[in-house]
This record gives sequence, C-alpha cells and structure tokens, in this order.
Amino acid sequence: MLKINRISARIAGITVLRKIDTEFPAGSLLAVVGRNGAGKTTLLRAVMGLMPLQEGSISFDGRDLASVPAHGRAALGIGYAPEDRVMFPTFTVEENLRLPCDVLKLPRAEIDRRLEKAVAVVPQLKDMLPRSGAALSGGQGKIAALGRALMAGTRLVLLDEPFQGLAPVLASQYGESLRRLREMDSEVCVVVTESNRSLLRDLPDATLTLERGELAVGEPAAAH
Amino acid sequence: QSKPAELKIGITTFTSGPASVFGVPAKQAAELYLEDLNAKGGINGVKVVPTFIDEGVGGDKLLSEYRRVVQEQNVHVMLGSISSGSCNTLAPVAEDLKVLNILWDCGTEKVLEERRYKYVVRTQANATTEMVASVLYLLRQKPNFKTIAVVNQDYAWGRDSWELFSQTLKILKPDVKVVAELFPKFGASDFSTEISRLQALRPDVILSTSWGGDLDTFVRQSAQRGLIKNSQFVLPLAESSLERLGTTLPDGVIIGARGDHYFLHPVLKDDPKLKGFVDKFKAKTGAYPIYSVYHMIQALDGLVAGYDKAIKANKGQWPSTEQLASAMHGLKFRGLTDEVTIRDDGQGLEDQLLGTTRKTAGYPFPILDKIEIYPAEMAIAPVGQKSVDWVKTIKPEILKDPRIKTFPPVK
Amino acid sequence: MNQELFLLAVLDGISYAALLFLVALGMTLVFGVMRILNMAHGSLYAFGGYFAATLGLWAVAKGLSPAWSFLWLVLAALVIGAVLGTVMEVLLLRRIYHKEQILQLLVTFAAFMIFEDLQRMIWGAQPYFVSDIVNYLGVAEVLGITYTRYQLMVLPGVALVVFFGLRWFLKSSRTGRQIVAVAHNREVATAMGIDAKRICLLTFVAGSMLGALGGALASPTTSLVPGIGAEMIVLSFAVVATAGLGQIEGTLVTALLIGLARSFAVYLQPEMEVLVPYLIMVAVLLFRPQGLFSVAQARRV
Amino acid sequence: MSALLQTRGLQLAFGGVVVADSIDFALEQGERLAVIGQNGAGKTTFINICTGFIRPTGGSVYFDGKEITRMAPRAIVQRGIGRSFQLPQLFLEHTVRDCIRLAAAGRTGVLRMWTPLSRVLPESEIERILELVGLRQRADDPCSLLPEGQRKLLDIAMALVLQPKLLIMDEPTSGVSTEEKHGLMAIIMRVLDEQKITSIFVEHDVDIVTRYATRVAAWISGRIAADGKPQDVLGNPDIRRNVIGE
Amino acid sequence: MTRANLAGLALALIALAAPLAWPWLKTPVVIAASFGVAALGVSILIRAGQLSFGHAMFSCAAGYAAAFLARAMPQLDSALLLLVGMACGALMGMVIGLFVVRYRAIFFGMLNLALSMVLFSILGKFYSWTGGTDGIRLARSTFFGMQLDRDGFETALLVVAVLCSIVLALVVQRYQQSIAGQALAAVKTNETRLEYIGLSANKALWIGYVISASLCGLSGAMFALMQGLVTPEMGYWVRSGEIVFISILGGVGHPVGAFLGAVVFEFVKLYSAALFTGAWQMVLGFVLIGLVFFVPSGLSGLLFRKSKPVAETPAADKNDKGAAIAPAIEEVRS
Ligand SMILES: Nc1ncnc2c1ncn2[C@@H]1O[C@H](COP(=O)(O)OP(=O)(O)OP(=O)(O)O)[C@@H](O)[C@H]1O
Ligand SMILES: Nc1ncnc2c1ncn2[C@@H]1O[C@H](COP(=O)(O)OP(=O)(O)OP(=O)(O)O)[C@@H](O)[C@H]1O
Ligand SMILES: [Mg+2]
Ligand SMILES: [Mg+2]
Repeated sequence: MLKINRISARIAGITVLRKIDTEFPAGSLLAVVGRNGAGKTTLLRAVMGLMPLQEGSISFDGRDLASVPAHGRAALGIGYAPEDRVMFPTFTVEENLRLPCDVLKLPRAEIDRRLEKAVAVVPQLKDMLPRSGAALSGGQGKIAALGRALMAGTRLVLLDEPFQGLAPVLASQYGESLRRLREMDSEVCVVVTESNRSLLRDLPDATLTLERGELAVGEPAAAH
Repeated sequence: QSKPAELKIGITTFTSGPASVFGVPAKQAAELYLEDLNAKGGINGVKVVPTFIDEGVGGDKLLSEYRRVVQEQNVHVMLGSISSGSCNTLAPVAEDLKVLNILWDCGTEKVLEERRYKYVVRTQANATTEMVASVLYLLRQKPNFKTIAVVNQDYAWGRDSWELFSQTLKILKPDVKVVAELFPKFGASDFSTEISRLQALRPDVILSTSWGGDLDTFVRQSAQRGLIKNSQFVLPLAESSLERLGTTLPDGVIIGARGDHYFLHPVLKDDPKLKGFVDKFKAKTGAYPIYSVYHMIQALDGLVAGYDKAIKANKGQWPSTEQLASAMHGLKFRGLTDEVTIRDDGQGLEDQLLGTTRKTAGYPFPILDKIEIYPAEMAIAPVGQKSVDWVKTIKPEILKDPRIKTFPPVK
Repeated sequence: MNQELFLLAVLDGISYAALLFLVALGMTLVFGVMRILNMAHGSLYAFGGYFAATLGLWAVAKGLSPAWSFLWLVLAALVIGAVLGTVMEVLLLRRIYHKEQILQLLVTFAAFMIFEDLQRMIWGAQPYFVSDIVNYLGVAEVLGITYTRYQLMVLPGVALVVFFGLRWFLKSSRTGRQIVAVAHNREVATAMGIDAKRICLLTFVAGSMLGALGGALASPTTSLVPGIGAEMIVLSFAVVATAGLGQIEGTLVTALLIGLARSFAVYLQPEMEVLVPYLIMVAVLLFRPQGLFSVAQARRV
Repeated sequence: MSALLQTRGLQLAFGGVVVADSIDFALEQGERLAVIGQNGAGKTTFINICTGFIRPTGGSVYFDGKEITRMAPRAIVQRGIGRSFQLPQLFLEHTVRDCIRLAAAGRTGVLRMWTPLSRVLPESEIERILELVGLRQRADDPCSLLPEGQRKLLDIAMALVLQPKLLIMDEPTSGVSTEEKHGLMAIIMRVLDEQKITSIFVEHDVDIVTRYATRVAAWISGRIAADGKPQDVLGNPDIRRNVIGE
Repeated sequence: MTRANLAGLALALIALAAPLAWPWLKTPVVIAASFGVAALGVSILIRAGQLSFGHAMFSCAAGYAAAFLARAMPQLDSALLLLVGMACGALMGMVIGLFVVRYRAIFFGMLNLALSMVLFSILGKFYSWTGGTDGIRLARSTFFGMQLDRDGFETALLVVAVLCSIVLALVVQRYQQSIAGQALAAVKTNETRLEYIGLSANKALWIGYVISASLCGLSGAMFALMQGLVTPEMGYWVRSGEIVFISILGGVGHPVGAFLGAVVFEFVKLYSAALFTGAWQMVLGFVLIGLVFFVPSGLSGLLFRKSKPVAETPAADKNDKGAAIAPAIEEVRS
C-alpha cells in the first residue's frame, strides 16, 4: 500500500535517514525499532510530509506523495499519533478526536460512526471524551492520541513510540486495543515505532530495525 | 575673498512628519524662487544651489545632518528652521560653526532674546508680535466676552504662545476667566474628549494656536459636534489650513496669518510681485501659498538683499561670512508683501494681518474679511527687553492705536 | 465631576475604546496563531485610514450619497488588509516561521519602516480628512450635549459585532477551530489535515483587515497625518500585553479600561492622559504577570 | 527528625483531579527508592512538589530536618537536592562541556559570578564525568545535536555534578533504548553508591525496579498505595492489578 | 589575538585616524561610538533571548541627568558628566530591573517599551522642567579640566569615545565568558534547568540588565555632550528599535559587532538621508530584511564565522517556546 523508495533526509546538515527502502502492506502491523536517534520519528514524519526528502520517493497506492502536500495526507486515510501526544488543550478530548474528520468535511453521521468505532477499539476513551485535552497525564494522552489517529487513519495508522512512559498495565491494554483494531478492520495497516523492543512482545507481524538512519541488513522488508 | 563658483546654501524644512504641511510647500517655493533667481544670473553672478535637510527626523538627527552639511559641504549660509525647537537648537551651533543662519519660519521669541548672536538673524516676526496682535484683534472685534478656553498642542510653541496670549489678555481685559487649559499631545488625532469637556463648559472664546493636522482635526470635530457654532474660535495660525478645511470653517472665525501676507492682501493683492508669485505657485502646486511659503521667499529675498548690501560695503568684492552676517543686521528689504526691517538684535519687524472668515462665491473655502493690519513696531519688545516682561507693560490705549490699519468688509 | 460630565466621559471612553479594540484585536489574533508580534500593525491602521479617505474623496467627487460611505470604509479595510496582509505574509513572514522570534520581530519592524515611507510617498504629508458620513448621520442630544451618532453608535456597534462575530467564528466554525489548532501546534495540526499555510495566511489577512478597519473607521473623525501608525502600534501593544496575549475578551476589557481611563484623565488630570495606558499596563502586569486574562500553561518537565 | 526527606499531608488538585491526596512519606539516608504507578497518578507531581516546582495547597516537605515547602527550586537545590527530568532540560546552545561547567558553577555559589566559566571545573574532572555517562566523544558538540537518549544522559550528568545529597530522577530510562537502559542504570547506581547519594527514581520497567531499588513506592490516584521492599510491593495484588497488569 | 579582536582594533584606529583627514567625520564617529555602546548593552540581553524595545530610555534619562546637572553646576567637567550618565543608567537599571526581569520575551520587550514611553511622555509633558519636546541645551564645559573650543572639544570627545568603546568591549567580552554571562545565555535556552543547578535566572538577567542599562546610560551622556542637546526623542521607542537594529546588524556573537553595526548604520543613515530624502527609513527597512534573510548572525557573524554549524531551532521546539510565551487564543473555548 505504502512504498518507500530509497529515501534520505537531513536535519541541520546531518543525514538522519539513509536510503530507506521498504513497504507497508495493507492489513499488517509493523514495528520499527532502533536505538535513540536512529531515525524512527524522522521516518514517520517523512511519511507524513513533515520532513523534506533529500532523495527518493514515497508512494501511496501507487501515487507519488511528493505531489500531495503534508496536510493532504489525512485525506488519504493516514492517521498519525506523534511521540509527544499533543492534544489541543482548548478542545475536549471528543473535539480533539473529531477534529481530523471535521477538517475533511465528512458528514456528521460518518464522524459519529467513526467515533463509535474508535471507542469500541479503545474502551478507555469512553470516560475521557468529555475531559479537557489539557487535563490528561502522559499515558492518557497516548491513549487519546491513538484514538485520534484512528479517526483519520482508515487505511494507515502511524504510532510513534506509543508505549513510552506507559505503566505496564496500560501498555498491555494498549496492545489489546491494537489487536482489536485489526480484528475489526482487516485491511488497515498499523506502524508502531519503539526503542524498547521488549514492550512489543508478540504484537507485530514484522519488525524493521533502524540503525543510524539505515535499515539494518538482513531484515525482511515486510512480511505477512 | 574670491567669488565662489556657486553658492551652496542649506535649508532645513520638514519633508516628513506632521509639520511637512508647512515644509513641503516651502520647499517647493524655495525651488521656484531659486530657479528664477539663477535664471537671472544668481547673486552677483553666482548661482545658488540649495541642499535640503529634513527637520522631521527629530532634534538630534537634525543637528547631525546640519553639522554634516556645514562641515562636509563647506556651506556658509543656512536657512533654519520651521520648528521653534529646532531654532533654539541650531542657533548656538550656527554661531559655533560661524555660519550665517537665517531663522526663516520659527516664531520663538526666546532664541534672540536670551543671547546676542553675530551669525543668526530672523527675517520675520516673532511669537510676541503674533500673539499681541491676535489679542488686539479679538478685543477690537469681540470686546464682550467673559470666559476663554485654550486648546494648544503640547510642546514649546503651544505653551509659550499661550503664555504670551494670556499675559497680554490679562493686562488688557483683567476680568476674563480662563475656564480650561487643555494641552493635548502633539499630533493627537482625536479630540472628542476635549470637545465634550468644552461643550460642558461653554466658554465664550476658544483659542487654539495649533496648526496642521492637529488643527484640522480639532476644527472638524468641533464642527461635527456643533462646538464651533457656540463659541468664538480664535485660530492665529489657521491661514495655513483655510484651503484644506474648505467649507468646514463657518463664518465668523478669527484667523491669523503669522505676518502680513495673504493672497488677497487688501493693499497688495494686485501688486505684480505678489500676484505674479501667487499665480505661479498655484500653477505649480495647485494650491494657494500659505505663510511658510511667504516666509521662505522672504528669507531668500532677505539673503539676496544682504549679499547686495555686503558686496556694496565690500567695494564690489564677494563678502566673507562675517561681513555678510553684519550686513544682515539693520537690513531693510521687501519680500512678497510689506517691507521688513532686521533690528540690531537680528529680529525682523514684520506686520501682522488678521481677519474673520467669510464664505464667498469666488472660492471653495472661506476668505478673510474685516482685515486689520498691525505694524510690527507696536507689538514687539524693544531690543534688549524680554517679551514676558514687556507684555506686562502694555497699556490699554494700544487698542485704539492709530497705526492699526483697518479695511472695510469685502463686498 | 457631576453626573453629566461623568456620562460624557464614559461616552468618549467607549467610542475611543471601540477603535482601540479593533486594532488591538487584529494584533492579538495574529500573535495568538502565529506567535508573531506584528510591529507593522500600526501601518495597516494608517493605510486603512488613508485608503478609506481616498475612496471617500473619490466618491464625493463622483457625487455619490454619503450613505454609501459606510461601504467605502469597510471595503477599504478589506482591500488594504487583503493586499498588504498577503504581501507581508507571502513575501516576508512565510520565510521566517522557523527562525528565532527576535528575527521575526525585526522583520516586522523593517516592514514598519518601509510602510512609513511608502505611505508618505503615496499620500504625501498633507492631512487627509473625509467626514461625510459623520455629517450625514448627524448628531444626537445626550443630556444636553451634542454627540455625533457615528461615535455614539457606529463605532461601538462595529466593535461589538466584530467581537461576537470573531468569538463565534473561532468557537463554532470549522475554520475557526482550525485556527485554534494551528495556534497550538502547527506540525500536529498539519498531520490532522489542516493546511497550516492557508490558515496562517488567512489569520494574518484577517488580523490585517481588523487593523485596517480600525483605521478606516477612525478616518471620518480623525485627520490622517504621517506618523499616525507609529502611535497606534505602541498603544495596541499596551492593550495586547495588558489583556494577555491572544485573549479576545481580555482585549475588549482592556481597550475599555484604557479608553475610559484616558477620557476620565482628560477631565480630571489632563497631564496624565498620555501616561494612562502605560500605567495601567504596568499596574496590571505587576499583579498578573501574564496579563488580565490568561490560560494556565502546559507543563513541560 | 531523622529522615532525609519527609512529607506531611501533601495536598494538591488540578481542577478537581486530586493528584496528591495527603501524602505522608519519609525517606532515609542511603535508600534507593523506585516510584512506580499508574500514568497520571501523580508521580511527577510529587517530585515537582519536593523540588519546589509546584507548591502544594496543603502539607509540608522537610529535607535534612528543615522545612523546604515554599522555597524556590534553586534554594532547594543549594540545600542538596538534585533532579533530572522526564523530558531532558538542557542548555541547547551550549556545548556538552559547558553544560557540565554551568552545572558545577551552580555548586560554587553566587559570589563567584565573575569567574570565567572555563575555570569552574578542572578539565580532568569534566572528562571523568563525561566518560562516566559515555558522552566524552560529544564533549564539544552543542546539546541541540544530541539524540534524545544522549540528552537524557547529559541531563542526569548535570544533576550528578551538583553532588547532591539526594538525587531525584524522573523516568531516567524512558525513551532510552533497551540496549542502553541497563548499562545506564548500572553506572548511575555505582556513582550514587560511591558518593553516598540517596536517590529516588520514577520507573515503569519492572525489571529495572527489581534490580536496582532497595525500596519501592507505588502511586495510585494521588496516593501511595503501597510502600516497602520491592518484592512485597511488586507482589501486592492490588498493585499487580492496577499498575503492573498481568 | 583573534580575528575579531584584530578587526576591533582596526576599527578603533580608523575611527581615530579618519577624522584627521576629514574633520567633519568627528561628529558621526562619536555618534556611531555612542550608538555602538548602547547596542553593546542591548546585545547582552539579546544573547539571553530578551529583546528590549525600550532601552533608549536609559540613554535618554542619562542625557537628561547630565543636562540637569550641567545646568545646575556649569563648572562640572564633561568627563564627570559621562560618568554621571553611566551611573544614572546603572541606577535606573537596578530599580527598573527589579521589576522587568520577572518577565520574558514579549512581555519583557513590551514592558520596557511601555516604561520608555512613560519617560518619553513625562519629558514631553512637564515642559517647565524639561523643556518639553524641544529638550534642554548643554553648554560646553571643561574636559579633563581643559577649556576647549568646539574643535578641540570634539577631538577630545572622539578620543574618549573610542577609548571607552575599546574598554567596554573588552569588559563585556570578559563578562560574557564569566559564570554570570554564561548563565544569562542559558536563560535563553532553559530557565528550568538553570534554577535546578541552583542559579537564579532572574538574578542573571538582572545583572545583565544593569550592565546593559549602564552602557546605554553612558551612550546617552556621550550623545548629549556631542550634540549639546537632549530631547525626549532620544527615548522614543523607534530609537530603541534602532539600537536593536544595530545590535542585530553587527551581530551579537562578538562585542565588536555592535560597533561595526553602529558605524554601518550611521553611514547608511547619513547617506540615505542625503541621497533618498524622504525614503531613508525605507532603505533601512530593506537593509534589515536582507539582513534577517541572508545574514541572521550579523556582520560579525559574516566576518568571523565559526566553523561549527548552528542548528536550526527545530519546529517542535519552536512550538514549545511559543507555548511558554503565550497561551494562544484559547480562552475562547473554555
Ligand atoms: N531538530 C534537530 N536538530 C538536530 N538534530 C536532530 C533534530 N531532530 C532530530 N535530530 C537528529 O536526528 C536523528 C534522528 O532523530 P529521530 O528523532 O528520528 O530519532 P528516533 O529514532 O525517533 O529517536 P528516539 O528513540 O530518541 O525518539 C538523531 O540523531 C537526532 O539527534
Ligand atoms: N499543570 C497541570 N495542570 C492540570 N493538570 C495537571 C497539571 N500537571 C499535571 N496535571 C494532571 O495531574 C495528574 C498527575 O500528573 P503527573 O504528571 O504527576 O502524573 P505521573 O504520575 O507523572 O504520570 P506519567 O507516568 O504519565 O508521567 C495528571 O492527570 C495530569 O493530567
Ligand atoms: Mg523518536
Ligand atoms: Mg510523569
């Protein structure tokens, strides 16, 4: 579904991604692991168009994303939960969740439907919906960010270090949610980055290892 | 001293800031005048080349620029300036630099009363003459008023002119009550509150020596709120706003001209020099000359007359700056209107013209009616005496002084 | 001070506050979303005023009824805001969003310097004044004092309409919500599908229009002279900082506070008039360092 | 009062959410306390109160026998509490070396403000500290170029340079990759032992807690739900259900 | 000796030598030195990320202090007046600093601006004491006990101004290497951490503020002596803006920058005022924009560029910083 063709990216003159070449197939759960600073966040940001590419290209359903502006990716069905959560503090959690669909000008009924589905996948959201986006702790924020990513991400969901800072109990609940998501929607592709391999357990179908901005050799690009 | 190839003069004038309403027309006048002068061969065969300095940049930058023009370009004659503040600043510097400085438009009487200058002269009247004449005109035209309020700009001119006006008024009509003294910020663009307050106070007379945008705004807002109909307005500097304000000014407002110049001067309006210039200026700029224009021409005429006198005294040789400066003192010359005399202290004697607005068919703005002209000699402190002391010695007889020229109403 | 004077001072204060509010609102809106303090905002005020006056003069020359003036005023503000706002955003600001805040401030300061001279080149140094609409609307008697209907009703009316309109817009409209989101975090907003570039342009243009609207509405009662904008910048800064940055309600309250204090100062202590806004600002910040209205900050440790 | 750090009845709520519910707590010299707990239970808030970042609405904090409840952070630091942060707090425009020096300057006090920064700490000392946390190669790089994990290391190093009596670390290993986690903790704990520094650290990783803590406190909704030996707390069924999960 | 120090020395020599050939240069050079000293002061704060749009108030106040004193005691030596100006700046900085160092970024800038406007308005309002907008003239007094004529006085002032500049640049350089100076630079990037290593951000800022205010004070006195005139204009906010402009033009990386900036500024202004009458502000505006776009580190950054690459402020950090400065238009929602 999403093809990454030998992309490189630089930040402040330093190359942080080197010729990454991989594919995210539909209906899979992929993990991107690597040490700190390996370039995991940068890879996801590149997919979201938040990071200019030095070379290479990314295509989605065969369409080159270079022609799609960064803000156009949500419309393609790509959802993103950033590493630092970022709930909009003046909206309630529910409004935060509705925002990406609202921006896409979806009909109200459709938004309600998606919201229902998100709550079904992540039951912890239910109590949080009326709370202010500013009043969440770190872990709650991660949950809410997941919910928001699901609202737009009907086809591809990118989660940046979702387990970081989660208490073990919440981490396993989070894993449950991801499983549920795949049960409910077998076509969706989920990409999770993680610096702490042990937290992932048996969740992913495949694992990509990043090392200093390079895909570690010997890893299968993708598998099912 | 040998004759220079060309005579460079520096002219400070406002080309930016609110006072550019005076500065820009005056600059145009200077260019017009010098074009003519140079076409006729300049001063004794020497062409005059002006360098303009913007006064609008503020006191200290003006000073830097003034110094630069004098020192770098080796200029010996400066015309400076419009603002009284600038005059007070520049006069001692000119003396220091030994450059002839003609105070060409500013009104402050203090500059020449506080110190005797060798190199600084003024080619027009000072504030004392202007304010005393304004009081006289008010008292002669509208003797029966009991209360007065003042709305002046908050800077030296607004304060000093009120000081002179109120002192003179106190001597000549001690029973008048001052009900409000308002000094809104210089360049203020809203007088609603001041006007509300004046409406509540209902003074018989409202004086404002403001000018430019401040005056325009004040008059317009007063007209909108009806204030101008209820109180007698006295606007000693409003000759410069007449054309701009158009029909906003109702009939009956007292207007001063800061001198005896007016394009419909009752005696000289058909004089070829005045009329010729007014027509030419109007053709070039589309507007009638205002007082700063007359003052500029007067200063340049004075300079030319001064050179002529100095060259004569120097047996036909080009004079040194020092000789020129001494020739300027005691000089008699004519600008566009009546003759001006420069006294020993460098102060010029210039008559004062005041009138009352009246709308006529001929112009899209009011003209001056009931014009009176006050000769300078009767309204100025003698050499060596300070104006603030002198105004206290004015006698009530001055109101009936036979030297005052009155003119019948315009038909 | 009797009751009559008191009411008068209140009326004066309100009509002045209305203008101040509009201008400051534009500045605070831009700051709230883009975190850029626009030093050239006062120039937009001046340009709005001059352009409205020019249109007004043209209309008078054409013999159009002054009733149309209202259209000119608003039209002038919209056009100037759109043109200058777009030019500034696209040519200058868009290139420096990622730079330090100090540099952003300096760029707008540079724009201010350029606009000051530009304005003089276009409109010269003569005062401009077009007051047909004020005369057309006439005066109302308030407690025996004549007061122009324009200042009594139009100015406060427009300010209130803009206030409630903007509140509603930010709260309830789709674009408004997007503006709030971009204000908080540009990158994540982009990931949510919001075109941050467009939103910034939109906000900046809207802010510019508000500044220009202030100028346009001031033009019927004010002479436009060079330097009028520089004055306004400092004053709206004072309002914006006192209000709390990005605070719309705060801006309204502060503008009223400053407007009223100013007019009372003219009655009671005229010497204090120019000092009043700054004294209020210092006093407020002394006790509420984040301004009158402020939101608790996100924790970052 | 013999405890090094003691709190009495700490009380704080954020808009209705109680994040400190009369916390009574005491820490003895030489302990290594791990703080675990649900997300949003109030762990960071507790640290923030103890270090003067937030003021509680009720209760008091004592350090070394003196009350420090309403003191400014720097006063508390000067009394001997150092801390590191959940999100590293660095001087991004300074080099790694200068960050260390500045941290040491804090120790030397205000009277030497005019001393050149370069003379605050002997070079050898700086090298030693950087060696310890593995940042020696990056000594002259600006902090802004460090990746998240190394920032975390520097953050901890800066707290260590202060030579505090008590070091409080907020999630020292979160965001640090698996490969480095254990090494990092081992080094830190060695230094703490050498210098006899008492410590508190917030940690989600049960492995690390078991291995390095002498005592564990578990937070649930603004309260300390369990406090004691690691095996006791980690074995507590309440904690297993609410914090660790099965 | 570094390249920057060499350049500073060369600049000083030129400043002393050029007026020998062209005597009219004395005024602009002294004025440039005066602006340079003020910009040096402001650049101290810029290094802490704090932009003051009101520092001209210290120059202005110092100028008036010197003028009042000279009026009361005409026999007072000019060198003493310079010191008085500096002391006045320092004193005011200490008092005002107590208040403003509690604020950061926009609030800091605006408070300074507001206070400078208070001073500006007072000077214009109370005209019986201050001479209103026209200001006060300073009569020329002795210089180091010598009664000098205009030319001699200007020369003496020139020499003193250049010497002061050199000494102050060295002092500031030394300050910036000190703990206090480095702590001030750290205020820009992380105050929380500063507090947690036991240093007070406010105190560091206060020290910097007082130093910068004294420099501006000296600058004001120097300016007043040169012009023989003080006006409220010296404290107008646009003047503060110009001082900031000069610091950025010169670059805050090295003390020489302030003086480079001042010289360039003074001459650009002088000649654009003469060549583009009525458009000199516009010229300066374009120069400033060009500067920000192409040489954000200023002239000194351009001339003595360090080899180290400077990281761009990352987008995420920027948003964070913004959030610290202002909580957006959020109230609307709650
Ligand atoms: N704003 C920046 N300026 C300079 N370098 C940066 C910046 N952002 C990231 N980098 C560098 O880019 C590289 C990759 O960073 P990235 O955030 O993608 O890593 P990561 O794998 O997500 O790490 P982590 O597990 O710590 O989140 C790192 O070496 C980092 O130092
Ligand atoms: N400044 C604040 N304003 C409002 N609520 C806050 C604030 N700071 C913290 N909170 C709330 O207080 C609660 C406790 O937060 P705290 O950061 O102490 O939790 P924590 O135990 O450290 O969680 P985590 O493990 O996720 O870091 C959370 O619900 C959080 O949302
Ligand atoms: Mg990452
Ligand atoms: Mg925490």
